[in-house]
Amino acid sequence: MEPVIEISNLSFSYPDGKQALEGINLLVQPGEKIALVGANGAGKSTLLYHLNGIFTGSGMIRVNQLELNKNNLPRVRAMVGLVFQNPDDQLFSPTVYEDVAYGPTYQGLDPHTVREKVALALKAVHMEDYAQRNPYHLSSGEKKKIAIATVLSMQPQILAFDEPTAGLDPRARRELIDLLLELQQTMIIATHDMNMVEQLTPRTILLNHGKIVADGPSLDILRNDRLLMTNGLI
Amino acid sequence: MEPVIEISNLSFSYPDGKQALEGINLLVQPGEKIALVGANGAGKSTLLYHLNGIFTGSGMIRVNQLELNKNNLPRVRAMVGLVFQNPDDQLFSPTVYEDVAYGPTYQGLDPHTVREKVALALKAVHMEDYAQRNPYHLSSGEKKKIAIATVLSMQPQILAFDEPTAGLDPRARRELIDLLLELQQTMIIATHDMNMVEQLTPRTILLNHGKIVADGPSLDILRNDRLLMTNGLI
Amino acid sequence: MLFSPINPMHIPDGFLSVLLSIVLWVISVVLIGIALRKTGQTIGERQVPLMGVLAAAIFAGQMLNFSVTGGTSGHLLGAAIAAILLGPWPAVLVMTSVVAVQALLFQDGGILALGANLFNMAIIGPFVAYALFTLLMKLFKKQTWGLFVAGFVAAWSSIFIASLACALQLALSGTSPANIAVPAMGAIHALIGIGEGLITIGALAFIFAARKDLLKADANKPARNIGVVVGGLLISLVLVVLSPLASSHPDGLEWVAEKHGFIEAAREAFYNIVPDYSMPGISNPALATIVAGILGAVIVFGVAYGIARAEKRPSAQDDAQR
Amino acid sequence: MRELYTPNHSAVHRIDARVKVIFTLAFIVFLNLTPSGAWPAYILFFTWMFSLSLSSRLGIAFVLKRSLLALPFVLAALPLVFTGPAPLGQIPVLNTPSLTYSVVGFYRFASIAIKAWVSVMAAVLLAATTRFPDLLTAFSQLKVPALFLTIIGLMWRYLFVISDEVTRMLIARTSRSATAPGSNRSGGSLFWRARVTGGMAGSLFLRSIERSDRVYAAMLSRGYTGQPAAQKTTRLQKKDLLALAAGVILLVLLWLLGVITGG
Ligand SMILES: Nc1ncnc2c1ncn2[C@@H]1O[C@H](COP(=O)(O)OP(=O)(O)OP(=O)(O)O)[C@@H](O)[C@H]1O
Ligand SMILES: Nc1ncnc2c1ncn2[C@@H]1O[C@H](COP(=O)(O)OP(=O)(O)OP(=O)(O)O)[C@@H](O)[C@H]1O
Ligand SMILES: [Mg+2]
Ligand SMILES: [Mg+2]
Repeated sequence: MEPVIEISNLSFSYPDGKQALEGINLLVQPGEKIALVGANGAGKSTLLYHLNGIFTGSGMIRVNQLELNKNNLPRVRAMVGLVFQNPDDQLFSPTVYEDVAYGPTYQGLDPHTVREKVALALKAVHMEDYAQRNPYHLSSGEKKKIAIATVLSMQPQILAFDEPTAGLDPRARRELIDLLLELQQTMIIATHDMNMVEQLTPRTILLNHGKIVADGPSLDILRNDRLLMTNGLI
Repeated sequence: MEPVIEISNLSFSYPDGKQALEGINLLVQPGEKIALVGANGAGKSTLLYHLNGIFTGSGMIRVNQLELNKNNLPRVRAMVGLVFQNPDDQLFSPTVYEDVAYGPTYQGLDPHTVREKVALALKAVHMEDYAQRNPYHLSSGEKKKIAIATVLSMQPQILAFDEPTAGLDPRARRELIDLLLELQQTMIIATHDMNMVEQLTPRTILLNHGKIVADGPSLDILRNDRLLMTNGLI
Repeated sequence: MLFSPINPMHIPDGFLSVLLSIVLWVISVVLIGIALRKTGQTIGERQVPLMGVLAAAIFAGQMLNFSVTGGTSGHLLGAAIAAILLGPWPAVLVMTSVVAVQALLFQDGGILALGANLFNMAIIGPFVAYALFTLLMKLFKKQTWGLFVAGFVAAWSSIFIASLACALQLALSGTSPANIAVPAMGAIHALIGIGEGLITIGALAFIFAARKDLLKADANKPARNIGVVVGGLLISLVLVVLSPLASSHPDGLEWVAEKHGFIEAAREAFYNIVPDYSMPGISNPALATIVAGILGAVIVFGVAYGIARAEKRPSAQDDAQR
Repeated sequence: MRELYTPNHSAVHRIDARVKVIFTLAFIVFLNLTPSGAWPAYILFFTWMFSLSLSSRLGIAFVLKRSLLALPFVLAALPLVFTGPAPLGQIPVLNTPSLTYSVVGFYRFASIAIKAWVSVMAAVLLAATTRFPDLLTAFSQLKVPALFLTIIGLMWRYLFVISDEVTRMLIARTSRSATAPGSNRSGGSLFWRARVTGGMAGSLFLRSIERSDRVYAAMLSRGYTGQPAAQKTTRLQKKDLLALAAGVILLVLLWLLGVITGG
């Protein structure tokens, strides 16, 4: 099978000169669930942002054989759905419905199809009753689910999550993991939650100072104390 | 020994009518380390805010035999140091030094004493070298430590933490727990981090909808699956 | 406290004559329209979330206060800091959003009076602040303390000048005699302005320590906004001159206006629209005169702005100096 | 900080937002055009707004209380009572000289206060019965530029998030504002307090600026191009138009009544 994501030799520096990614190489097969771990500041979020072209470093990124460049951007964005760490950054519409409908509406779909997609997405996260609520007045777990729905409604083939469990209470966390286990899409999850990694993602990528220092089965990496130690994780 | 904190029959409703605490009774002995757990919205933060009189509900609170009322407020605040979940809410000065010096300066101490207290507080969190740094540019673990220093510089007998480990990477979390284990003060910690509870706080208080539903040895409560289940924790 | 403690400059409905309200609505809409166009052209869509979020921050930042004495406290209104951080035109949009939402959702200021409130707080505020800040920064060149002096002056003036405009509008509408409104509003806001100035210094100090680049970014292109600088200075000048005149010598103004044949036309035009004309404290002609004065100021400003736009190519040297 | 909108299923809530916006504006304009001292007209204006408030089921106490917001500003008009023209009245104060006041001035003052009060009632009713998103849609259909509405929409969305942040900052500051044991002095200098508050404002702005970067990224990743997405425009229904026209005609009549009876 062809890889859904292909990254070769990706490097990126922020405008202030801070080098955040250095020589990243990565192949992702369809349907894989991958964890992205590393200490604070390792470059996890920066890497996720590259997957749908919010940042563009040097090197090459291909999503579904489509090389990421200016022309392809809108199409690539439709394939990669990014869920931010803080749902408040992602929910910017006055109602839950409008937020979930934002992506499909921008895709230029007709109102009827938009409505259908929103309904499906809300159903996937068990939040059908929240359509007319104000995203602000929800609890943090609920917000997280809506943020996921905003991305699901675009039916991307690839889901990218930035620390999805941070700040949830144990049950909300449990429910979220169950939801992610159910979903069939390819998934890349940046996280500090090692228990989730064990349960959810068979493969782990370990970042340190913008470089990939390990890439393999999660259980192997999580049991390699020396590796974790030298990379600021224990 | 006399209890350092004595709460009897405390109830509190937010201005919009939402009842957040109901009939809370609590005795805390000097030097105890206590976890405050419960689902999102259970009332943990609200209870912490009562300890140094930011909110005042009905019922009685005594800190070091001093009943909490308008007249005693400034003195009680000097005894109870509150550390917020998000250190960004707490760090608002251009340098770490000034931030740690806020409490002592507000108390009207002379500059020499202020300097001493700041030095001691920074030493306690192993951040002596950071005095002239801008708190805005620190990593989240570092910020957390500075936030604790801002409270330690007031030399409170009681420390109250709101979700101290949320959002830290595993090592930063580890270091923070070690620091808290070192400190001798009485501690009340609101958290969702059950592993930390096991390691750090011998006693746990479980809240649900503003009421205390369990109060006892942490290990007993954490192993009581039915209790955790009915209170939205698993 | 004499006025609403949150923001004593938000005029509710009922206090301004309908004519004046409409005139100020028109002026505000035109200027905001210019701001929309300029912002759309020059800064790009990245600025849209920035302006929205910053508007929310300024609104919420008005909750920040510090105790002065006995229950009174200083607040931040934010026009100056917005103008310093974003430049004048985006600041106009940000402050417009703030003032409009305050009126629409929180009834802080009227709906018919919104034109006036926008003019005072969303246009005069940023313009005056930006003009003075730019000038003083030029003056102090690279001194760090210059940043803080300029910030203080800009913040204080944005409050003070806007309050003069507010007082004159009340006087023009016959709601409050000029000889009481102007000194009262002026004095109160001279004090409030100090609080604004001090907080602005604190905010600048923090931003200077953390993200110097944000303060540099805008200073690079002041020349493009020379119209705003001229306009802001003119507004300040006109209001500072007009206010004492209006409060002590309404007759003097009348004389000026009569000389220019303004008064008869104005009198006829206003007679039928201004609901009640019998204004205690100010005789009829004086009203018309002051309206004429304001209109004059606006026209002067318009001309100045037009000129500034016409010759908007600044010397490259000017740019390099910053 | 809480929004005013109160969900209810009253007739007033259901009216098209555009109709409500236009009507509210017209109501306030005509009310303010009414000359001073036109008491009968004022009573009718008030009654009208009062009954609308009743039928909105917001609770009349809520509307009345909320509408007193404009009250403090009334002080600005108070001098009219004493500086107005003759005829002058006298209020005996303890002993002579008694307080003189102008009757005309007093009427004007009372008129301003009433207009302000009823206008705020109208504004409260609009805000409390219309969801803010609907209000925004109405404005966009009334041709307010989309760029501007996007900014306001984002602002409204983040207002509550950020005001919570501010609240927490204030709480954090309060909790560290203590008095040393055995001391009575506290508070630091005025200048220092202002500076600390400024630091809070600065950090608030920085956090907001950086947040806006993330919001922008989120918008981009869902297809934002800088152009507003196509808006659905529904035409006003006939009965809405009729109701609006009838309302405005009534307002004109009321205003004429005011012109006849007023000073
Ligand atoms: N806007 C920016 N400008 C400059 N440097 C940045 C910016 N954003 C992030 N960085 C830097 O780039 C590096 C990688 O940041 P990134 O946010 O990708 O880390 P992360 O792995 O997601 O960390 P965390 O676990 O804290 O979320 C860090 O050193 C950070 O300081
Ligand atoms: N300012 C407020 N106004 C009204 N209700 C509030 C306010 N703050 C909190 N509440 C409500 O009070 C209840 C208790 O809130 P609190 O913040 O104490 O919960 P918590 O246990 O700290 O939750 P979390 O784990 O999410 O931090 C919740 O139902 C919440 O919605
Ligand atoms: Mg990250
Ligand atoms: Mg909490």
